[in-house]
Amino acid sequence: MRLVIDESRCKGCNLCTLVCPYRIFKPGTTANRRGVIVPELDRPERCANCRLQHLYGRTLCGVCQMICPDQAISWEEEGACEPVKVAIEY
Amino acid sequence: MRLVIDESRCKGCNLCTLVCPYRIFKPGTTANRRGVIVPELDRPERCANCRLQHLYGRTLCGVCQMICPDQAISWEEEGACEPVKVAIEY
Amino acid sequence: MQGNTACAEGALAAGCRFFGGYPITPSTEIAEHMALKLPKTGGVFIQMEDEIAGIAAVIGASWTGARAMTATSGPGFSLMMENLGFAVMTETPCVVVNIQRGGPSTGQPTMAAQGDMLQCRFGSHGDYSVIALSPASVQEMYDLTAEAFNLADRFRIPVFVMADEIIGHMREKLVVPDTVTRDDRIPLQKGNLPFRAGDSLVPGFPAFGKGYGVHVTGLTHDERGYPCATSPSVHEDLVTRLVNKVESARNTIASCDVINPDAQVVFISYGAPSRAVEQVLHDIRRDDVGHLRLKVVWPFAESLLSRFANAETFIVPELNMGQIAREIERHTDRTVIPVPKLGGELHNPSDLARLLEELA
Amino acid sequence: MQGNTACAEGALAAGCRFFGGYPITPSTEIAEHMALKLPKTGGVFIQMEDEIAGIAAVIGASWTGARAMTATSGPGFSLMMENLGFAVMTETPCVVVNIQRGGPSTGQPTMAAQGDMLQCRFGSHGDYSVIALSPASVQEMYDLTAEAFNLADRFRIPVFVMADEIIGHMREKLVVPDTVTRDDRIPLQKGNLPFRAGDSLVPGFPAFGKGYGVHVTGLTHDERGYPCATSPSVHEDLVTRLVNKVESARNTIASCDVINPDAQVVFISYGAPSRAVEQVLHDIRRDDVGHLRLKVVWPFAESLLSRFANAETFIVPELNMGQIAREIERHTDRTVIPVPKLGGELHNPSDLARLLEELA
Amino acid sequence: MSYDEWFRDDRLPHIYCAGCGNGTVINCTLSAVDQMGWTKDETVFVSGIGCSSRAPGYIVADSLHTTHGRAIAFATGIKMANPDLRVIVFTGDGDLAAIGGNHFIHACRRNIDLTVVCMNNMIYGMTGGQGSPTTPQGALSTTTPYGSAEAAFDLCGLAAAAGANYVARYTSYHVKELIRAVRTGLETPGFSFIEALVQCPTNFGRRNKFRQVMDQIEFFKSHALLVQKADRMREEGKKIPDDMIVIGELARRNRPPLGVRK
Amino acid sequence: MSYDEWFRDDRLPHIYCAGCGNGTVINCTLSAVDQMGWTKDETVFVSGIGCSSRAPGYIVADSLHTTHGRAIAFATGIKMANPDLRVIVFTGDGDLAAIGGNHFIHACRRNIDLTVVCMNNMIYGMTGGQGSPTTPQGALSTTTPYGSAEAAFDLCGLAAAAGANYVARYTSYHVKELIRAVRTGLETPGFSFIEALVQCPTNFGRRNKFRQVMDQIEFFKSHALLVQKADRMREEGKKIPDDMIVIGELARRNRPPLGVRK
Amino acid sequence: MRTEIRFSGFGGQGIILAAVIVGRAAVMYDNKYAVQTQVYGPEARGGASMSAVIIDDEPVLFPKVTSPDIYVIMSQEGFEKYGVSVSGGAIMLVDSSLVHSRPSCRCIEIPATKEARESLGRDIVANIIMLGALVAATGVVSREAIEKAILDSVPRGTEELNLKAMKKGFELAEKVMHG
Amino acid sequence: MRTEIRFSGFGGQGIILAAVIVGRAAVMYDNKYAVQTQVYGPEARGGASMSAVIIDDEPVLFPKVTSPDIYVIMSQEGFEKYGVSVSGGAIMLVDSSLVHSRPSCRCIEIPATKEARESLGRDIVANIIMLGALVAATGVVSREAIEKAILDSVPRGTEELNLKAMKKGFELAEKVMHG
Ligand SMILES: Cc1ncc(C[n+]2csc(CCOP(=O)(O)OP(=O)(O)O)c2C)c(N)n1
Ligand SMILES: Cc1ncc(C[n+]2csc(CCOP(=O)(O)OP(=O)(O)O)c2C)c(N)n1
Ligand code: SF4
Ligand code: SF4
Ligand code: SF4
Ligand code: SF4
Ligand code: SF4
Ligand code: SF4
Ligand SMILES: [Mg+2]
Ligand SMILES: [Mg+2]
Repeated sequence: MRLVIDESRCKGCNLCTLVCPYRIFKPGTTANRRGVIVPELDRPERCANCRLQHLYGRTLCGVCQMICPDQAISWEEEGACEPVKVAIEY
Repeated sequence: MRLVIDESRCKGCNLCTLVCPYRIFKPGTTANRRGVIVPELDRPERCANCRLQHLYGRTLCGVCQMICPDQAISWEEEGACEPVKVAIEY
Repeated sequence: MQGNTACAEGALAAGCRFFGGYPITPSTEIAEHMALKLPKTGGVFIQMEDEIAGIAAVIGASWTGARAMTATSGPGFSLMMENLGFAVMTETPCVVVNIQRGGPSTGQPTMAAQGDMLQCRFGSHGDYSVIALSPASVQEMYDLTAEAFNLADRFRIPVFVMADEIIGHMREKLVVPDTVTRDDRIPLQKGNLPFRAGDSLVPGFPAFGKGYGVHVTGLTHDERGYPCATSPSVHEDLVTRLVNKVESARNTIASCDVINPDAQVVFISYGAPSRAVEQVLHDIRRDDVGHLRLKVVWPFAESLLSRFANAETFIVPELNMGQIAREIERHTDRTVIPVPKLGGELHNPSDLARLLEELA
Repeated sequence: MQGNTACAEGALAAGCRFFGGYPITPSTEIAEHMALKLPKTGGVFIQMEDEIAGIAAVIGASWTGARAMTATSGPGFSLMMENLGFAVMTETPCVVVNIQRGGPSTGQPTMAAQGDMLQCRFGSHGDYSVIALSPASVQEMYDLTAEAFNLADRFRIPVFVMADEIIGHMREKLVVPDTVTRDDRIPLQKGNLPFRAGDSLVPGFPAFGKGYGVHVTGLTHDERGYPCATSPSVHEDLVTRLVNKVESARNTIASCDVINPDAQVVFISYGAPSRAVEQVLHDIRRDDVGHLRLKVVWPFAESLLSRFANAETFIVPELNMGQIAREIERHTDRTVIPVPKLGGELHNPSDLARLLEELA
Repeated sequence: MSYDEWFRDDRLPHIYCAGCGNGTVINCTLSAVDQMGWTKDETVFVSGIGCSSRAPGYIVADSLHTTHGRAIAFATGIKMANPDLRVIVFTGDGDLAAIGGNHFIHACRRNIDLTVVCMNNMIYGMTGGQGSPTTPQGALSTTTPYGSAEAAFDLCGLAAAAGANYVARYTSYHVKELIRAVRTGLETPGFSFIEALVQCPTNFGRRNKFRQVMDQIEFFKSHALLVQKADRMREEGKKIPDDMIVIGELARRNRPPLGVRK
Repeated sequence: MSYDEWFRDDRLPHIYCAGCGNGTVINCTLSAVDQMGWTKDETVFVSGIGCSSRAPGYIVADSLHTTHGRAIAFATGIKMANPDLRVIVFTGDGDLAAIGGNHFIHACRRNIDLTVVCMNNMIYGMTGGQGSPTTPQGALSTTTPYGSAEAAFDLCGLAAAAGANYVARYTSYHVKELIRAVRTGLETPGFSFIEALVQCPTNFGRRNKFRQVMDQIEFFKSHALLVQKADRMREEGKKIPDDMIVIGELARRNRPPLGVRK
Repeated sequence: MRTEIRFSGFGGQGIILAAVIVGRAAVMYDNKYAVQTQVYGPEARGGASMSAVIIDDEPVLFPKVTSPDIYVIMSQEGFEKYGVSVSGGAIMLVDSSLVHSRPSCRCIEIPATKEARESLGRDIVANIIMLGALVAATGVVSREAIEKAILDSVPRGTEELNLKAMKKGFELAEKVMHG
Repeated sequence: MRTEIRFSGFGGQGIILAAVIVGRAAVMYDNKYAVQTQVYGPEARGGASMSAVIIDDEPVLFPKVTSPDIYVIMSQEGFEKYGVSVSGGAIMLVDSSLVHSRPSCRCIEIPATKEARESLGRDIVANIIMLGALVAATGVVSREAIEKAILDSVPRGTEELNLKAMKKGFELAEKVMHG
């Protein structure tokens, strides 16, 4: 699975940056053509769901998706991620 | 003081007969011209208020007056009642 | 049978399966009768916390596909105005009975009036049209209430049964017909847009729970039902259609009795005062005096006036200050004589007869 | 200054000391401005739980003798209908501002309309009359709101300021007059019956807390104010007086601009569309085209029509489907051309000019 | 003024049915007002629509008999516009808790300085006996011909949860207690709510096994349970039978009030 | 159906401001509905008017976007007429508790089988930031320019006092808990009430010292107090600071419900 | 022939039921037309209640009673409010146990309440006695019709009592009429 | 002479304030007439916001903008929604940092947001830069008037910053106009 932010929906509130235990979302820097500064993804392959969805067959963690008020976060099929070592970054 | 029932107001509900500690009110027997059977008074001089109002300068007991839904019970001035011996009749 | 009971029976016969309401004199017997009978027909009676909730529940029930109604009188009717506009905007079929009493305000709760005839037409904000029936007998309380459901379903609109305390409370003979014709709402064809209408101007009905996934809103909406509240043209098209679906059908919706079409002097009446006029006509037996008795008051079909080709004068006795007379004045250049009556009593036939004499 | 702010300022200048209301687009700025300013003038602003409570609180406040008002738009206005009837029946002075938006129902919350003009006249149950003003500029939002309080006090009646989103939201120059004329309610003379009226048909006002011991009820009441809900004559007398105190004064209440009284073609307008008509007249500079601009819409003074002795055609542009045009049709045998407009935009001056050309 | 001077002599007898409890509650309320020494020039009575709401029409003070359910909203306007006035609201269970429920809870929340006396007869009396939000589950009325299927409100619980400063319940049998409760309500700044259960022989009693006026009064007498006792029972884990009426002071606190006399 | 299939793709992005908490609550609610395995053919969403009440318009199921404050009354009609439908109400603090307060308490009393999700942003968002019945005392809004003088409702307390079977409160920060609470609400027969405190950066945050969206979320995070802990504190006689938000399940019981699926 | 009957008494006497029963008798069992109306309202509670019925061979057009042909008066207040303006040609039945005044028209005195209490043991059936008397004295509906209509309208278990009352009414009226 | 100006951008840019300030300048300090209007509604939130002002020497009769003489466009969406139908004779000022498209009429490019951020350190004053540019480029109101109106309208403490922004706008426009 691949984590994606739908640029046409994201309004740049940065709530995702607050909740991901892996700090995968970083505040973006430049506005898109709608004037929105979409967050950037930092090594999204670390995401629990990217790694484990295929194993459990359901959404794991998913906190970013749930809190995203704009339904902008989702995962695209692309096969399981390579296993990466992750550490929770508080 | 003299206890009176205003016949033009009384609707004959008999609540007064329920509450007087001296059982001064007795259910009446004949209808008046409005079709109402007004209670009868049994030795009203026994009434606490008749006896004691002059002493205390305020309404005493007064439960019958308060519960009478039709504002039909009141006291007329006529000087203090003769002191009579009373016993609460339950 | 009492008029109010007949009204409830008419609704039950028409298949009404939901009543949501709030008691108010002089309409309460309708609710009471529904409370008694609906549970036995598998229907639902619910007494809501007020009239606003009553009509809201009725509209909600209607979206499940049920025939639904409420009954009230002036003060409750006033409270329903906002949600009646919602019913118009969302094209929700429902029947609202108003047993009119003396207003304004609390007024005369137990006396008859026809003071809400313009309110039922104009009482909610914005432009719209509705259908209003006016029964003049216990029999018509039954018949017209049943018919109200058909009109509501056909036009997807609130239909009012605008009776009054006299007709609601009086008892007279009711002949219960063997069957009551049903003209149910047409379901939306799958694949069609839920608010796109064909020639009838009335779109098919997408009842909840049938997989339509329809969004229904009181905001100005496009044909998909989606809010679109800033487009002038979407609003204009929508509101124009909502009005036209009723107004353009006014001659087919119209229902009336016509007596002595060649008359020079014509009474126009609806509801209880019709009974006084009928008495006058019965007593005087003159064929130069006619009578147009409206069973449908709104939409007002002005073509009915031309059924009296020789009419010189229209006399309009109403239990109000001349509400329908105002409408008649718009459509004719003949003399219109309103005969307003306030206070709860019916026009006396002899007073109306005297008026005729004075005219002559 | 914004129209809504000017409205609030006009109220404050007229001595309004109580505002009870509930926010609704596009009227909210009035409440907001009152919330800011009233506490500073020793007045009271209270946001109630809904519009029903808003108008109720206003009526309550008025009975303490205070000048009181509320402001709303269509949906809130619909909810006020019952209590507005109560205000009429109890002869309670108060001012209700309606910044009209597109209806029916939630409709177009942010777009202009004049769809509630008949509702303000007929929206509550029963027969009654009211006064309704229609400002066409920010200046008039101030002036007419202030005047509304005078009319409310003089006639002891709810007075409506029926503006629209355009006038309410636009900003233009406001000249604040040095003083605002006050024409306060006349107190009841002690010893007089509280609901007995003299020639003016308006009884003196027995404010609460002054020892009158007055009973005020929305039931039909006698001149003492006591309920008397089954007497036809008491009801008839009361309601007739309530209507006549306004209707018989309609020519003195009337206020309008008359341009080119000799014209053959006459525009009749009120509120925002007046601005389009003024533009047309400014652009075409023809003296055979006249303009009657109503500042007072209700009571409708039909005598104003006869100020245009040569009029052959009345053109009535409204932001609705022809609500006041209906009223005009009742009173004239000249051609009446309604120019309805729905959707929130003003009539385009060039469209009106084209209409004139087509007529010629 | 003395107690009986508060009545409008020229309007008595009132329209209530024989044995109706409303009259008793008027007596108790006026007695409390009289005890406060308030004058008719400063006291205003407000009501909605219903038998109960006819009460102000029998009182000599200024009074506003409003629309169904809205009494408290009107009273709020009066009190806010002139906090010097003493404002008392008479209402019924239908008026207060059916159509008027929202104004009720909001006035509690605002804790506005009103005293609201509710004559709860558990029925719509005026309109002929339809179920109300306080009609007990299972009870008969013209709109619950098969017994009410809905739960009844605990009006006092609602008032307390919504924020009222003073809340008490008694019945028309408990006249002395009722006077005291109303009086405490009048004394308390902020919102005071006094619920008085009353008999409606015509429309409630008759349909619900209280054949005589007295039967319902006897019921009130025998089924009243003082709140202190009820609390003790609850603590002891005892169940309070459904048909008991918990009476007494149910809330008394000192939250900041709105609209008090300066 | 899977979670994201519940959205009306063709209507997104929605009209909410950047960072508005309403979107989060929609996510959590749909997630709970999806967990229940309900289909769009049996599920109906109802709402009133307000930003929050726009929610149903973004969901593929049948939905009724009604008049301000009346959602629950409409929903009552739907549910009573067809108890087979699953009916969920989205509402705001103004819609539910200001104009709609009466329908709210009556639905609780009837204990009708609805699940009501209230997005409480403590303000009227849609109309531009006027005070609501849940605006905290002292907070600024366009109609309380000097700080709100009125007390706020405890919506959950009100629901419980009025009779609801299930009552819970969380915030838009507590997404997992919120999903669980909504799910429990959906499972519970009778009336379920879930209050979700949400940030309204545009109209509440901005005026009340939450300059950024995150500030208010951080506040929710740091000021949430689990009900169990709050109870313990109360038992220990500790005062719970006024600005703490008590979260958790606040009532769960089994009173007889109305309108349940047969 | 249109016949207008007005009933009046105080609340609880069954004034409305009496009118309903007569109307029912006419429509259901005598194959006539009838309209029944009554006065509503809280004001009617304490004071006098009134109901009316119009019976006709043709459909009843105007549904309100304007000048009653027959009065049935069961209380003094009822007499004062609704019976005082009686026209000369009318007939009035009064419950002589409760009504003290007498009209200017022909008057039939029926001690209905007294008889109800004394011979039947229940005040409540006084109205049915009056009904019986009404039918016997005026023939507005047939005896069979009124009997059936009474049976339709009274609570189960009280049929016997009510028929007795009706017959008592027949008797009392006959006594007055024929001496 | 009637001049119609339309502003558009996204929410938060101060599009409405800009129009209000111009209107104020005209009415209060240039002794002209003006009417300011705007688009309301939740739909306007996410997307493009629009406001307008009409300035005239005589009273403004028709209050709505029908064919603007001047456009001030501050976002691409604003351009697409409100700027695309521009007539040939109009002038358009665009915030060239945010608007990619260009109109068919005369166009003045002002990098307002860029300048606001880079030289003034606050995005928020981009609208005031545009105002300055508007006045310098078109003279719809006088420089004194716009200065006073700006001072009337901005929060206390930000006067300095806003005047700087205004002057920056003057400069940028002059640069474009005169080379
Ligand atoms: C808007 C409106 N709806 C309904 C009514 C009819 N109505 C009058 S009183 C009443 C019920 C009153 O019940 P309650 O408040 O309990 O008073 P009670 O008569 O029992 O004392 C109703 C429904 C009305 N007057 N106005
Ligand atoms: C009868 C009526 N009154 C007022 C309004 C205006 N109005 C629309 S939304 C709203 C407030 C909504 O507040 P809330 O429910 O808290 O929703 P939010 O926008 O905060 O999510 C108001 C007052 C209306 N639409 N209808
Ligand atoms: S939470 Fe969603 S809308 Fe907000 S910044 Fe992240 S992706 Fe964008
Ligand atoms: S699902 Fe969890 S781990 Fe993955 S990006 Fe979202 S918050 Fe981070
Ligand atoms: S309580 Fe009053 S009304 Fe009742 S019987 Fe006694 S005196 Fe009469
Ligand atoms: S005052 Fe007391 S003692 Fe006297 S009669 Fe009344 S109840 Fe009896
Ligand atoms: S109906 Fe009930 S509440 Fe009303 S007056 Fe009669 S007994 Fe009292
Ligand atoms: S105004 Fe507030 S509640 Fe409404 S969408 Fe914006 S942030 Fe959300
Ligand atoms: Mg009651
Ligand atoms: Mg909110």
